[in-house]
Amino acid sequence: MADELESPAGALIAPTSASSTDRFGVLSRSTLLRHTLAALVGFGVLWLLITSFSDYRNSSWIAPIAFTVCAAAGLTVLVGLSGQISLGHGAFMLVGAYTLALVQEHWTTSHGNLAMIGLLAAAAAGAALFGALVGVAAARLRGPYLAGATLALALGLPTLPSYEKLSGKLGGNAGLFVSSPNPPNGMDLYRWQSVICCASAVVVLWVLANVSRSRVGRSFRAVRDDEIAASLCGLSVPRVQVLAFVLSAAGAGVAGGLLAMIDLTAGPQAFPLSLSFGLLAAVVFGGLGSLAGAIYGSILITLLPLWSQDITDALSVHSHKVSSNMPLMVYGIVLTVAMLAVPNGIQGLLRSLRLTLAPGRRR
Amino acid sequence: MKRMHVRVALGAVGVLLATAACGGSSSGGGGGGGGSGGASAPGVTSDSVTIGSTQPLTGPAAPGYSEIAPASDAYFKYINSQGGINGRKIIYKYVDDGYNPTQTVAQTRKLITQDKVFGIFNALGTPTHEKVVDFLNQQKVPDLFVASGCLCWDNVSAHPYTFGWQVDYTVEGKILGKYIAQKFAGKKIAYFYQNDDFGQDGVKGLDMEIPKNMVVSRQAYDVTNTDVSDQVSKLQASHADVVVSFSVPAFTALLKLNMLKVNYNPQLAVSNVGSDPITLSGLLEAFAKQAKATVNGGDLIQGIITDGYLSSPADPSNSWIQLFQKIHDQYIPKLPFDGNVEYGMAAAYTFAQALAAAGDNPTRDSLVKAVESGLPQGPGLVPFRFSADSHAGFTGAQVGVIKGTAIKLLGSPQTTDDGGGAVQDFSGTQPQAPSNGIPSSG
Amino acid sequence: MFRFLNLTLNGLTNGMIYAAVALALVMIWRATRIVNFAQGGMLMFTTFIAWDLAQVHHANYWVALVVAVVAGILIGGVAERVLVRPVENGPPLNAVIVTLGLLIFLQALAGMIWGNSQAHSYPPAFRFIGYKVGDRTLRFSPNDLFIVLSVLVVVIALYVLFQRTSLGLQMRATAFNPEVAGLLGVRVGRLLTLGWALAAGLGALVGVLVAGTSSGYVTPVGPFDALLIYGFTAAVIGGLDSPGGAVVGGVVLGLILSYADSYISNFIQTMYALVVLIAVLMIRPKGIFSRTSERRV
Amino acid sequence: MSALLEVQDVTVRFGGLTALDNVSADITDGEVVGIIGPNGAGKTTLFNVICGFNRPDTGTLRWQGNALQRHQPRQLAGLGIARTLQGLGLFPHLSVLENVMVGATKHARAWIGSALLALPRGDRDEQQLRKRALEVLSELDVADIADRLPGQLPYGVQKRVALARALVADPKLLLLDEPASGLSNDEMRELADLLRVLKKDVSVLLVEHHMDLVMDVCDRIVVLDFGRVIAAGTPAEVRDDPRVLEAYLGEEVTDADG
Repeated sequence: MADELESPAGALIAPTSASSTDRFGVLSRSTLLRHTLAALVGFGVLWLLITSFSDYRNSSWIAPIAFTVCAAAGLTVLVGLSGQISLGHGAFMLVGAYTLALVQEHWTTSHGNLAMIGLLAAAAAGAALFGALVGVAAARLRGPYLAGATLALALGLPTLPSYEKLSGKLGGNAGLFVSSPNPPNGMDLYRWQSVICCASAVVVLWVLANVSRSRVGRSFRAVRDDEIAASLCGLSVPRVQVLAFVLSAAGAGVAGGLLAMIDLTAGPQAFPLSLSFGLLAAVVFGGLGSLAGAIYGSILITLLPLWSQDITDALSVHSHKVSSNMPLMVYGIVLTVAMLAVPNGIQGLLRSLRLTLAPGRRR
Repeated sequence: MKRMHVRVALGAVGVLLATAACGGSSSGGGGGGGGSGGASAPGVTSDSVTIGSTQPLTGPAAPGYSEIAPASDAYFKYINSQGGINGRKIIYKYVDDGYNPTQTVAQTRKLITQDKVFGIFNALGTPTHEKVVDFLNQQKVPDLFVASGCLCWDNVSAHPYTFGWQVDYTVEGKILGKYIAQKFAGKKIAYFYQNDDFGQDGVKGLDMEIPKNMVVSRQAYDVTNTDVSDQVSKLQASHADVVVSFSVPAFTALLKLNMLKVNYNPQLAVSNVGSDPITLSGLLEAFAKQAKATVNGGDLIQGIITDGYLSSPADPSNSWIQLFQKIHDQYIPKLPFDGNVEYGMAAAYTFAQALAAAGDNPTRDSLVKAVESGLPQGPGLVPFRFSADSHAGFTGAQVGVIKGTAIKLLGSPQTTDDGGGAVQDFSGTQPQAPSNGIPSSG
Repeated sequence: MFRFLNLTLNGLTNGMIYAAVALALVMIWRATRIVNFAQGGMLMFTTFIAWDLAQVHHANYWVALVVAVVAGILIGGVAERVLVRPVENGPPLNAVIVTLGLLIFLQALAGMIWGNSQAHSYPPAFRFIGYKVGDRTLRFSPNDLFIVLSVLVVVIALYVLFQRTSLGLQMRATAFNPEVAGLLGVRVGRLLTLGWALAAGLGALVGVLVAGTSSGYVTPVGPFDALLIYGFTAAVIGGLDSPGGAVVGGVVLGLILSYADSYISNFIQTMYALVVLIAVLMIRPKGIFSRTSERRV
Repeated sequence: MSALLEVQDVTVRFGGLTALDNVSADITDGEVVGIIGPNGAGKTTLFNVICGFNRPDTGTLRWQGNALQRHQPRQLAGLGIARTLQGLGLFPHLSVLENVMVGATKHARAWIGSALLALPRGDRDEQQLRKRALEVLSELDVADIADRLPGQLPYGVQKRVALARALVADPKLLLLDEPASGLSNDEMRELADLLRVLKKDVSVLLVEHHMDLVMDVCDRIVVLDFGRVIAAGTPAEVRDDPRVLEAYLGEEVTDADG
């Protein structure tokens, strides 16, 4: 890849540094403590956010952002850290959603919130398994060939439920039903869904941050930078690449499960190519390889259509043709212009700002 | 496993790159959310009632069906110009879901939770609407006159707030099937249908009336694949004399084109949702020039057998058509005056009937009670089935044949149920439209 | 046997269309090392222009076709100059996102001008009723023959351009090594623009051809996106660097899809493309016609 | 004393071209062996065969007496063989310390679960790897640049980092591919000193163009030309061999190898 990956690690993945070891005592020595603390604080803030917004309008976007983060975080680890491209991450979300729906249909009797945790874990596991399969094939492919194969995957997989021999099990084009989680007393369903999505996002970020910070994350980056040197260092390049696919797919699987839980359905139409492209846009926007960037990017691609909708409404454009296409157009323009103006993503922009403001420090 | 996904939609083309980013909403009623101010129910103020709907204004189901909600809205505006129902104007807030269930869920939730609409009216599409039915019933929101012929809306115990409107596909299949079995006795018959519950419910009805040994081929299509040439080849190879199609308009057009291509000209019979002549001739227009000596797209669809439960839009002597034509010309002159526009206005009329019957201070429950106590026949050719035990809409339909750009109805309307009941002639007549075009209360 | 013949002819017609799209993608790949995801959007837009001329303004079929191709050439050239040039040497993913942005922009623009709610039909160039063989009618019409022949003519013309003219030589040199080509006095920038323009013009031709078949409709979002995927699959099967491979890949894909559609299931067409693609890539990770180079240590 | 690595009658062909023709060589504990020869003589191919990048068409490799068959490059570190690359092959976006820590992969003990859940065991493992890496960097006098990215460093320092990355795996045999190319005279002298120190712990197989260095540090030298061994022996023996002179005529100043 290219030079702007200079420090692929973002705010949540502090690069291994020899000198910073003892600055914060026990916190800096224990990744577990540090990441868990950050996760708890993050979830606390989100909880306050969810419960403090009084109206639906201001809080309905939290859940979509949260599940987008799950998928985008997985994708940024794959693309940014391990250097493998995927244009079809929606396919893994689809697998997650269908896994959740099928497990709920056949193996759970309780629809309680404990079951929800199990179902989301199943979604992650199902997608991870599928990710392993795809990863084995992907480890043989490079660049545009991998891009093409993943693209075809994202396009082909959603047609599978229509196949005569499977449509009985997978519900054809309309998909499968998913029953909703039970909110605790006094909480709206959408708020409770937001809580579940945010908790899942925090867990996914926690795991991926752990991985990125660990030897495994370093192996990803080593393989991305130079496969031959990495193999001479004793790393099995295909194994590392498959592992990246597995982790990344698991994140997307959780996202797909959450989407199914919000939509109360797992259907092929929820996973169009534009979803996969949107995820890719989110991670490139945010800055490749950075978990924080995945968060910024997810917020942007989720809110952008809403904002442009509001603007269109405010302008009270009378032509339906124009007003209904305005959000899409704004999305396309922002996507293009941002890539031309901020080629290294938000994380890259922040980094260069930091360098400008504090030229004395290297990182 | 329970599968209840009828595609009532017109799947013009592959849903390959859905406009996911386009959560476009359009307020047909001139904006304005639900008010408060002494209201007896959400969405109801002293001078207005706000209702919502999800519609395929874009995407694969949009062609034809995108006219329905503007037509309903035109009728509501007409009512409002006459002072509304019980002194309240009807504000109709219909939003685009792109025929994508994901969008339907999000948009419906927004209508209920954020816009606080009184009820949902004429939401279009089985695969889309079935994903929100549980939610709407949990929230005790009236879900009136779903725009789909799925049997599933009529489930009083599970969904006490949901009501169908149009005739269901199995009843339609039985009525079409009986006509074909009699008219074409001894001929070979084949089916062409959408591979979901829309097509399958229809085929179920056909099979109740057409003897199995007459059926020589059954070909299904998927809305994501516009190449149906292979199905047509198989139909041709079966030497069927009659092909019965449960398809949306775009696929009716594709079926016809591919038949022309291989010079296969059986008698076609098409269910109501896929046979609007104006939509079909528009879809076939460009091909007409290269198809022998014909001059316009309409020539390619002459003689297609179909059925309907509303009067033909091309019948200027009908009082309902006169009313709807007048409203069309005033409010939505740019849209073609076709079956979709008539559908939207007729459904809106039925809603006005229900609202009028719901009392001076309508509540969500009083609206439901009003429909359950039965509604007058209105613009339909046959009565409604509405009662405390049944939430199904029209009880039957009338067979017709496409002539020019209109459907010429044959014989008399027929009614039946979706089970083993016989198909019977309906002897009643269609009532006249009220002179002011507004249903009276009570 | 008649069925097999029909399927073969059907597959050949579709295959030529996939081949043309694949060729357009390969031309752009060779010029700028970018996969143009906006290809489908570009050809959708030019087809709408042609539709507007032919159906709304009743222009002659050939006038509409020429205008569409010229519009394609302009859109392609402008897109390269304005949007692609700044990201050509950047990270490859940025170029991907820019072409996706262009795709979305064109879809929205088409929706604004022509609306999203109607599927428009487009006139075929010639009779679309199949040829007669004895008392049977083939699923292959004069219009299908026109599609096959016009793609064939364009492929031959491009071959001549690339192999027999000095411009083609310069383009090949630029594709092979832009820096060296630049040192040799080739105006690299112009050739890249030309590569995009030609590819987009070819795409525009494909759009009009497809729109006039008995399974094509003109809509902002729809069958033209599937074309991109099939074209891309064909290009990858052939090896992205090989124009000949793209054509062979297109025809092979067209035939396989046609047979599988009929003999297996009509509902999972894109799955076949996926299976074919994966099968080819597992055996030849860089496509069938690429010259794989040993990795140097 | 038996040989650490034995190459016996290895032949490698690429298409019609014979890159190695019946080449035999060996190296024992504590030895520094140089492989020299003009461009295209097959030196790097020999390294690639040893590393498992290329398979010999005929002939065998033996490592500590056991035959090496179908071995993968990634298994080398486990066997005790480390190699530096001609183009350095440092990971450009990893800090110097991280580069060396990747080299220490074979010493890592923590399971993948430790990484996923950030178990203390993973942290301890990391501490150990870091300590080990820093030690090697200190030995090579480059510990002060542990936080820098390789691209920010002078070429000579990068070479040391590459060497550190190879050494941190505690190899028994070190394969150095042109370690002196691009170095100044001073740096080359430092390298020679370093090699003499290293030799106590590790055997070194060296492909190199700089005759001074080779003659200075090698115990034995193998000379390749057109894929064949044309001479082998001590530096003194090789220096006086007329075939070597002949092979090198007009080639001596070239710096690159194919």
